[in-house]
Amino acid sequence: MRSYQSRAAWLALLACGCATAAEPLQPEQFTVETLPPRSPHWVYIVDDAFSNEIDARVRLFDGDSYRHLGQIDAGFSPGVTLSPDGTTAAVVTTYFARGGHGARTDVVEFTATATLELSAEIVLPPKHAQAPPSYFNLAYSSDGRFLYVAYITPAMSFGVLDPVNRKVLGEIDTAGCALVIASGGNRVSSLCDSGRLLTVTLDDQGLEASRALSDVFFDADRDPVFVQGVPTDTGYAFLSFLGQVHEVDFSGPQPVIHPPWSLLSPAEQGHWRPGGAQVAAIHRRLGRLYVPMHRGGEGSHKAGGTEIWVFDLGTHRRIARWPLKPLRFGPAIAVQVSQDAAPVLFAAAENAEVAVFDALTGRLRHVEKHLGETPWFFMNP
Amino acid sequence: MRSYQSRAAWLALLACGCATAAEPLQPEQFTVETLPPRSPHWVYIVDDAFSNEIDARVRLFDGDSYRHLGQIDAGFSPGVTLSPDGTTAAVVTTYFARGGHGARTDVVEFTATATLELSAEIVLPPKHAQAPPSYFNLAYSSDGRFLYVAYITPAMSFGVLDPVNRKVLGEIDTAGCALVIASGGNRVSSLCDSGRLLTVTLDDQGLEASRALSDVFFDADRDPVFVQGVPTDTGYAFLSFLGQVHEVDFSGPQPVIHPPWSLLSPAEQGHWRPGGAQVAAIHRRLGRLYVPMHRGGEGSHKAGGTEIWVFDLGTHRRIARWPLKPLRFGPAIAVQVSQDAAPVLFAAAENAEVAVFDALTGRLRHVEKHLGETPWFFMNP
Amino acid sequence: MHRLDRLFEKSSRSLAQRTSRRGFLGLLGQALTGSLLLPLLPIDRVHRTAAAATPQPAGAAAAGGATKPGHGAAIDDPHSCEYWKYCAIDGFLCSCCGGSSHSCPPGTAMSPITWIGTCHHPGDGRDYLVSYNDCCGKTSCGNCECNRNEREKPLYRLSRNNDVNWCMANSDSNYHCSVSVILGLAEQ
Amino acid sequence: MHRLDRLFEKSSRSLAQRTSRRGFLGLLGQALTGSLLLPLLPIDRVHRTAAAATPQPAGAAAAGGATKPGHGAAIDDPHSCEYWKYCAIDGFLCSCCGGSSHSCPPGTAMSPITWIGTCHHPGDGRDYLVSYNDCCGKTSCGNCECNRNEREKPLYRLSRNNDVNWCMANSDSNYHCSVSVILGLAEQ
Repeated sequence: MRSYQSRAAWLALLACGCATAAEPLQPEQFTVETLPPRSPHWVYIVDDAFSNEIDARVRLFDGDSYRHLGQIDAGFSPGVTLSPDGTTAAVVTTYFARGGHGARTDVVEFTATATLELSAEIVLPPKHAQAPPSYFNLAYSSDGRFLYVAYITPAMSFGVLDPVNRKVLGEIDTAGCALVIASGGNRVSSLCDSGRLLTVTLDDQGLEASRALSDVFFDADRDPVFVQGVPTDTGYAFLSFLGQVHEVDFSGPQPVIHPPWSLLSPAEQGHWRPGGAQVAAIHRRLGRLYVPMHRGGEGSHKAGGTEIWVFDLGTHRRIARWPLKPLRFGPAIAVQVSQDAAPVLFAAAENAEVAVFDALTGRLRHVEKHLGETPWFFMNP
Repeated sequence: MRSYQSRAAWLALLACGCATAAEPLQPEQFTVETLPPRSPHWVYIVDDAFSNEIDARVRLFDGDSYRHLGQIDAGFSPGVTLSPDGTTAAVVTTYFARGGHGARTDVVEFTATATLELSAEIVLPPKHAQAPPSYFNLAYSSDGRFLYVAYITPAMSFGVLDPVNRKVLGEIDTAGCALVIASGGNRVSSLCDSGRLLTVTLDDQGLEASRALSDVFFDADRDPVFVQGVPTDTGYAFLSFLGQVHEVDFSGPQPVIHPPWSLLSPAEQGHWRPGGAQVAAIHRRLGRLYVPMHRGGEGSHKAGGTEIWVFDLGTHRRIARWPLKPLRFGPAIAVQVSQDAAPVLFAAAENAEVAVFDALTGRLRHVEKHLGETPWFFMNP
Repeated sequence: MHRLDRLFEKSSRSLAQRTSRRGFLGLLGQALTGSLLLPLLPIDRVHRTAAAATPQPAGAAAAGGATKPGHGAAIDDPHSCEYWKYCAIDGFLCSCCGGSSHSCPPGTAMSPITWIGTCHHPGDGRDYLVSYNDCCGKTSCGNCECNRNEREKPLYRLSRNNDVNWCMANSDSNYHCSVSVILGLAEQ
Repeated sequence: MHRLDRLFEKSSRSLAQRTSRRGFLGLLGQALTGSLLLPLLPIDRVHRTAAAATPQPAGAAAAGGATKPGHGAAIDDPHSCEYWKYCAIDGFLCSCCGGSSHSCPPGTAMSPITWIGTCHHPGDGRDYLVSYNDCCGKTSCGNCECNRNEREKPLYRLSRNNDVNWCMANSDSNYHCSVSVILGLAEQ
């Protein structure tokens, strides 16, 4: 980095008190930056840029240096995912022929994560679910052979894509069940209003081979689950509005739903709730669950957390409670945790501040002001 | 407005202390709002939305009610103008095939000012000048027959369009002179680095009939003029960085350049300067010139004014000086004045606040917070 | 109107898959009675959620423009996020964008599909069924962002969800702002 | 490189209309000496403006991200708007967008055309000729907005103007952020 060389040169000059140095600065060579090897402390931040919603973007941010590393354009109301091998970021989005108006084109764009260069696109039927970011708007099969896109027209279905040969293979109706929860090489589950999971199994051509409904595991009237599932070792955990945790094992041919447990003691029930846009994060190896919690009631399920509560996934016991107000941060509407042995916890506030914590101790390391405009979703590299 | 009816109903209820009214509220009928007859106190605000530059828009704002009346999409780095009869707003802009990237399409879009509905478009060569808004990025001939678009590729030229038949008629090279200052039915002048005006006269087909250069009237090295000319009765006034006022009469076959006069007394020279994005406004009938002024030096020509100075165009005397800091507003980077007998002065600050003043007394009437993101240019209706 | 017809057909078909025909037609009839220009409602199970409303907007977020949370008369001010009818709105208030609480700004188009809320009107103590429609076809208004979620449900109950772009099926489908339209009294 | 060739041709032609060939080739030679990957410079009259610089950034505007105006070491901090090389920059600092003071962020492309400034380096008391290039092909970075205008000129002197989109001639011509590249010592 030449800038550091020149800084050193200047400091040397200041030290000697010379008015004019013997050697002038050399001409600089213009370059395009390359990314360093990826770090577990990087994070992809989906910034919906809600006040300029056609101009969403994914920001790559380093939780150690607190520097922006780069950006991927993301159009209008995008879904974002990474390929299983981490080499490709896929964005499903909508573009209008004339910026903020005109004919709609839906497209999946592929960007090489090593260079942040666009590599390919697949044009879709204009059906992609224009909904807030989650893991389930767009998802790869575990072998990277299929890419699934959630559709809402408002009828619900999903598209099956071949990302290697850049083709749309087909569309599968989900009978009113929402989003794409990918598992294995050929399974897609969706969340149903009936409180069940619909699981469609595909054949080798990406066509429907079979479908099955799970048992009812939540009640959409009394205590709906957030669609923002959180990756676990074997599947996803779904939190409910009232603080139940439904862990679902997606590693077998059909999802296995574990008995729910509660984030709340009997005394806390009815007072504290989870909420926000990305409602929890899990460190899979440590078995720790991080949840922004707030005092609220009916209708507060998108309110951010005034505290972050930390749970042990094995014992279901709360092991820490980190109030954010004393740190002059928050409420926290989105959280993510890195998956390494010295993990950092990222949290976003409604005012677009992003905090970086030591995920083991809760110590606040840094607050980045204005990390985009509406940072609603974090993804690990 | 049903909302006022329901407010009245509720107030009546509160007054009588009833818990439940006899008659429930009636179902509402969904409508699309129509604009009231236009008011001289309306203003079109060009909001470049610089942090989301593909999403610029023109906001229509009422300087009496302080309400937003509507919006026109404006794409990337737009030029905006109104047809001579006021019925049409024209926007020249760039759209990219994929939101923030992809193939560039330049287009002029026409919107009916009475309904704010798009009525037509003309696709251009991808050459429109992607520069800050001014009166000279896009301009109609006085009879509305031609529409001129400033081109920069970086070679400078302009396009001649037929807005009635929606065609591009041709392109005229301006030999390094910039922008389109329209006058009469068939003349386009441009500002040259040599300190002259180039004036191209068109024939009936919109082709070049002749061209002429004016005398030198400014020195681009020592004291360049801002390209943000201000409409006068007979043409435009161009302010210079150091505060000279060059009034140019464009009503004849060739521009007539009046001897310059100074905004500054000898004691003020070298201390105070005009600056900003829209550097002055003129009330044509009253002959008043409003200029945001700041204390600055080399490089401060885009700094906003900490005071607004008011001049009499007939006597060239300063008749008022309105400091903005005591009003907790500013610095002002753009100004406009309505052209009626009870005029209001609009001023925009860098933080996107817009102030509305009584243009006769300087009394602050209102400050609108967050009027868009980067309100850089005001146009009267 | 061809497009509306097609939409209606599509909505009807997809709804038939997951709700009783009676529920859908019942609501449709109710809405038709109340409104001449009727938003099409891909709604099921609205009868379930007509419970008593909590008047305070828990977790309401407000930003920009004329929105003044905490203002005394805010609950009766259509330019405020706390206006009673906005109990499940999410987006920019059209009343701050050139429209009103129930009319779209000039040059935009109403979304024929919509989500539904039930709001308590403190003025008369009644609960009203409210249709939240998006106004479409211009880029984001950006004024008076307001996010309230009383009885709002996740995406899998789409008719009660305010997260999705309800302009999705318009020919010009960009989202500009949101309105609230009284459909009638909520069933008690 | 075909596009670069065409641009070069176009620039040469348009420049020939308004500046002496000697001036242009002189600068070109100077720049070629200093830099392997050379931005194409549609510049005239640079020799006129190599006057002594005023070190304080009059009228500098700074917003967002890591920009900290008024910071003591800011004049030597490439993440600050007050960095000495940024004396005529207008836009988002690429150093806050994944690039550095003189390199574009990953996945963007340099603009081959550019504007030129002359900045005083307080470290050695010398004036340097600086090329401000835009990085292109992604949507606005939005971080560290910085607007400084020492010796900046209006649009009719394009080679010294920082208002125009210098990505205009790129195949992917959206503006992302701006860099500053030392070309060499300014002629005294």
